Amino acid sequence: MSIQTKPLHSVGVHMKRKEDPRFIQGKGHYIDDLSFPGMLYLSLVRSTYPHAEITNIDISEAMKVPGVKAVITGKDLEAAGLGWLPTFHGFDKQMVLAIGKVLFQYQEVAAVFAETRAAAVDGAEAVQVDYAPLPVVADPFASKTDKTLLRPDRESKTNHIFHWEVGDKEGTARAMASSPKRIKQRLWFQRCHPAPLEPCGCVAYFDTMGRLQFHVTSQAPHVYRTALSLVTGIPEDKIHVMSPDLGGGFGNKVPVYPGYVCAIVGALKIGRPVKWIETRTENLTSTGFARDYHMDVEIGATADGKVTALHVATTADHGAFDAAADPSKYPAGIFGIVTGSYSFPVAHAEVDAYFTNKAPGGIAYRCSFRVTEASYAIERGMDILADELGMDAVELRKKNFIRKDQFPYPSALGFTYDSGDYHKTLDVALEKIGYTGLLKEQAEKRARGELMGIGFSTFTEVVGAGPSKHFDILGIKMFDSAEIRIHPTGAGIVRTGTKSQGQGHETTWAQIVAEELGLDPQTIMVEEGDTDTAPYGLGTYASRSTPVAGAAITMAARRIREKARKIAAHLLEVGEGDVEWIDYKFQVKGVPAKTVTMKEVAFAAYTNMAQNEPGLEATYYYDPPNMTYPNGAYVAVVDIDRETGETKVRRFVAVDDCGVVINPMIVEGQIHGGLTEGFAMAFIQEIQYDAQGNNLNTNFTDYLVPTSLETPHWETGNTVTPSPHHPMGAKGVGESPNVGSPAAFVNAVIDALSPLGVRHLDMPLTRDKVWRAIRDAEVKKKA
Amino acid sequence: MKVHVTINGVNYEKDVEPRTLLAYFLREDCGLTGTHVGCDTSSCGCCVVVMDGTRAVKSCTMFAAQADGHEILTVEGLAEGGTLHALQQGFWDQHGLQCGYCTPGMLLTSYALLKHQPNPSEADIREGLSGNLCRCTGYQNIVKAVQQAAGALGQPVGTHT
Amino acid sequence: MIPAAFDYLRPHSTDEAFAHLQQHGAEARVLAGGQSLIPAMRFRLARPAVLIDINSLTDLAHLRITDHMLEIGAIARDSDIERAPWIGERRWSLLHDVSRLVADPVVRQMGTVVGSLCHNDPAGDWTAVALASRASVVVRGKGGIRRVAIDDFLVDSFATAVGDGEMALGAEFPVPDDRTAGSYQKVERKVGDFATAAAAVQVSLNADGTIRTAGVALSAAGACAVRVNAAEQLLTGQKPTAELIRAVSNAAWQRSAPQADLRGSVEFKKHLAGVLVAKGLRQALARLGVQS
Amino acid sequence: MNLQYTGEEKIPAGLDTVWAFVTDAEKVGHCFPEVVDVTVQDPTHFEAVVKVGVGPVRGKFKMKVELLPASSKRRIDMKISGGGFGSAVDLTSGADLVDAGDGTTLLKWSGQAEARGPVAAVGGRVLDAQAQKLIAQAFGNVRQHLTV
Repeated sequence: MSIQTKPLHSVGVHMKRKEDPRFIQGKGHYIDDLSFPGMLYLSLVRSTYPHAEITNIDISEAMKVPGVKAVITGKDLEAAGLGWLPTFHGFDKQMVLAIGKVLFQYQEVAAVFAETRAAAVDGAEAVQVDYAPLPVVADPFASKTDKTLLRPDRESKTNHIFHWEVGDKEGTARAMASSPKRIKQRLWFQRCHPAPLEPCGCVAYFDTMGRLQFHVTSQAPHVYRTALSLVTGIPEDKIHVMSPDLGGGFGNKVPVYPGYVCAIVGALKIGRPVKWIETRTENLTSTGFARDYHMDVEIGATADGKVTALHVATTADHGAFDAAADPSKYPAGIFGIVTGSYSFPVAHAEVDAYFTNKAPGGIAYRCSFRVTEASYAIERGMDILADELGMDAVELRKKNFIRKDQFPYPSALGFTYDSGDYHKTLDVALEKIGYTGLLKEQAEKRARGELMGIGFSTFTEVVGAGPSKHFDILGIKMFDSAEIRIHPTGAGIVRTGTKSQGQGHETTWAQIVAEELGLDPQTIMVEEGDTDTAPYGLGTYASRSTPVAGAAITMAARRIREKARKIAAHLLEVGEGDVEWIDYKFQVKGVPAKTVTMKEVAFAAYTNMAQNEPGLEATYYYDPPNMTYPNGAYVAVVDIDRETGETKVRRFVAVDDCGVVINPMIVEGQIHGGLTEGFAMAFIQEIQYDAQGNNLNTNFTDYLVPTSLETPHWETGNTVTPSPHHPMGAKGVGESPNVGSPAAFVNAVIDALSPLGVRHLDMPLTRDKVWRAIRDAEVKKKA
Repeated sequence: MKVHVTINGVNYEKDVEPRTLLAYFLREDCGLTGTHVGCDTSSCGCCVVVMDGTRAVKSCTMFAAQADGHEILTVEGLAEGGTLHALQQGFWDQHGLQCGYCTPGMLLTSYALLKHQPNPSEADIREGLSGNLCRCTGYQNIVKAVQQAAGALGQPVGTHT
Repeated sequence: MIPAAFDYLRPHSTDEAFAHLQQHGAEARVLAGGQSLIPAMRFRLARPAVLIDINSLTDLAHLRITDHMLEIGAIARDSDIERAPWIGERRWSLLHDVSRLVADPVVRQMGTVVGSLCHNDPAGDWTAVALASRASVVVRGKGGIRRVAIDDFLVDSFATAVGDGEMALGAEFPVPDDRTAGSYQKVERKVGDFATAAAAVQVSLNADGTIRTAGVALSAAGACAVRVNAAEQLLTGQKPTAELIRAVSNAAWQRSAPQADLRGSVEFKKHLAGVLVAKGLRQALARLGVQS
Repeated sequence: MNLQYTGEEKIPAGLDTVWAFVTDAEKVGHCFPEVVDVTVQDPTHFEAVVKVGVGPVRGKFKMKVELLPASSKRRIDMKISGGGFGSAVDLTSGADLVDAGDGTTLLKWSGQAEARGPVAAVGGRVLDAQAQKLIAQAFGNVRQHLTV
């Protein structure tokens, strides 16, 4: 459809964001902006040891600090039945404040409530905790031996949390054994942290009616309400959760953290509002890490490069508690997408998770539950296979892509891919980057000994969790919802169970409603995050907002349209069957001159509705029939300085296919941001622990977020293969660039180093690491 | 101790503890919550304000007492008479923000940058903003936003070279 | 994080500041730019009982070039150097380079050169530059004002010749002659990071193209920034050649005794010391029109 | 982070004199540099408060010390755990005493420090310098005490 025939079109439009005026004027409302009369501040005492018995906690000095009102410890909470908090994954629990022992460095040990922010910190500093150190388990491979049992509180006396597997084990082994070509490589996707610029925080108080008013940085406010009710025993109607503007989330703001529980307990105990705001150090050391998967990837292929089998065995480091916010039936998330964009006849994937003395987490960091790890595994694996076969990485990919005519495609690991045109998407990327020219340049440079690399990632994601038959969190099915009310003047409000953290829902949702109802998106208000007003939803993460809530909005709008049709029929004085929706108006069939607009219908819905039910509202709970499968073709071009090990990303082309695009400006912005995070993980970002269990990256001087100077210039493009089952054909995009790009960067660096015989390096590809690889290769060559 | 600070043209006189950081003074004592705090190490730049008209400073790495007798410009003071500042307009037009948390700091750093370099190149902007972190945008649209603002601000007085 | 409580004093003359320092001794810290001190205070690693804010001492804000000296007052900001009208002159190229690589562009608008020298971080930038420039620091103590050559000023990690109750009033960098150029080479993980390795190089040529004087120093190469004496000796009186640069680079590698940390291994940092000195030397010479 | 140091002191006193000194909690306690207070609990356990001052890091550091003498080998080990600044530092130090003839004794020491919390993360480089000094000076002071 062209613009001429769609005068009111809203979808596909580069519309400026409706939320921006408040943000650019400093009028956003973030958690720490909230203040209530009599509000106290909470500061947490944290463990200096990664594994130790707590022999004594002395709060007497803290209580003497001016302004300190109360100090609580794990024992106090245990006595109140609040010692432990169930994790979202549902199969484990975590200490709110340490009871008996600490299991990771920076674990919450005591909570200090005081009149001012400074007094709370003074108080926390004055709490004296004595520890008796215990042996530290700092890596999952050491954990396997069960030499030191970390969680004696659990029924099963082992550090092994779970074994999960999917696919045909024997079939894969057989196919692998008979494959003429095989590669096997261990890949470690290092521990990372989402580190949104706004840390986590909350303000809790009980109002005059005894109702908990809980303002919290939450990507999933409804789930919080239910979880809090289950943990505290407060009836769910007595809990009001409000998630204000969020300064980024990226998965960090999905789990419920001990600080939140402490704030609520403090508010109850002292009878005053309590605010808790994480410091950056607390954010990086105790809340929601991501990744930390050690993946043994094995691919079988024919001599001419047709893949025959895939096997991936993963050792996962889950830290001290299994706090991965995964759907109940998916302890390893949706790792089964590891067959990627390729037609594997048979595959087998398995994950074994272990406890260690590290912070809990395993959250989906800008990623649909372990899809980033899976994508990285297969995209690195394909490059290693290409190297083994002596085949061009592009040719190998094209040879094994799922073809356009194979969709809907049943994957070897049980997914039904909805749609895609992988060959086309890759061709667009090759054209944009000028692949032929680059190959020529690379050959010339190699002849001169220069290190230039071209790296690809042609990934497929699985997002939009998810169909109720498979997906739930704490038993709650992963549907999402929308409620739309159209007011008499044709303005309206849409409320959803999702929660924007910068994705621009206030704009995108208004565009969907406007598109479906022929209204002005500027007059459609979007409200999220308030559990008293929004319909129940599972929240925003795992790229599920557009696939699930976006669909719910579309369906709710269509319900309104159906109701409006009745009123339109009344206004047009024809039968309902004679009214059709054309060009964003109701029209008498075959009579283009006889029309009414939705605005007119809206007014009539309140003033002249005849025998129809007054009002113009609808609610829709959308249970997606399938996941969506966004995909893309990314190409990175790098130059490496032999002397300093520095990698310069000279170009990066990202061609994404996320189905129908609602707001291209927002989609492009999401891609820029996700690529930047992928770049960070590939080159500089990691949470490291030393052998003694000390966290080494505790603030932004060592957990490195790239600046405008290091960040490459991004070139974007897209192809559109609509999702056949989504009402608008959209697939979701927020996470694609973060999922797809790490492999492209690493593949480019390894391609650059391949003439030296380097086959693999784990992320992050620091200068030191790259330089060492070059030097070792040179030493080896001389020897 | 007493401090007098002129913020966005308004005089504030407050009694504070010496250890009060300027960022918290602005946010909690003066109610100007547009200035944000994102780290403890002077790394993120969410807290940047402009001091005495041309100097961008990280207000979390400065005590309120140090602002005594000085003029501070915060994000709340950028728009004039209901008209957005060219930088605010640029950030809006170019999609230079997503979650908005880094935006006030980005705006104020850019403000000082344009005072010293009215016609910055892309490289100048990328360098000038490298003390401010953004986790959402990948900076590309922020650069465009500053370029737009530089163009808009430069127009009435002709071209700078 | 919030610093521990302290008493705040804001003197309006150096005499007053000095009197405060005399009174409070080791309990007091001088607050200039505060860009290292305040973060340390926020983590409560630093908890001075008294903070003496010298930012009102406008007579220490100068950036002045006399016949022989560039005088940098104690509260002159890094950005003042970065934006100085003369910073584009070839002779100041070492200062030009470093003034764009210290910390980040916002921190530079508050941070000071003298504060950075007094902090004496082993991976600081100005310390190496001061060594290569043969700068000195003006210190006021009980016995009056004294000038301390930078080599004597840098005592140990985070320790300088400024004793308790004393204060640094400024730094003095000799004005290089016309046939001088320098270069500051820094490898950092990202903007705002301390150096993984860094090299400061400054050379002055004789009319015949031989090197009259040379300054070569390294940062992140020991307890504090170090002068590479051997490199300076190798260069002095010589015509620059590829072999000479190789020898100088090797001397830098030898001299570097870094600590391994998250920025890199000892091996890598040592390697970089050699690479960066060679790069810096080549760039300084190129700035003088000498290809090597 | 984990840091290791070694060194030696030549002491103008006989092996037995030195041994008696280094196994006396009270005496060892007062050998720590900048020591403010020593509280002896029993012959092998004491607490010491030392003043720390490196660059911007200044304050008092409380340390618990355990002496582990092995008289047959003439080796003394020391376990020191300290706290302050919201951090913890564990030091282990050992010294072998060797008769160097002429009534002198060679004290060969080694030390290892492990820091946790903000001290390690933020002040690692500060701490390194400090821990090394603390141990080196403590043994230096042993020599000094026995020289007078």
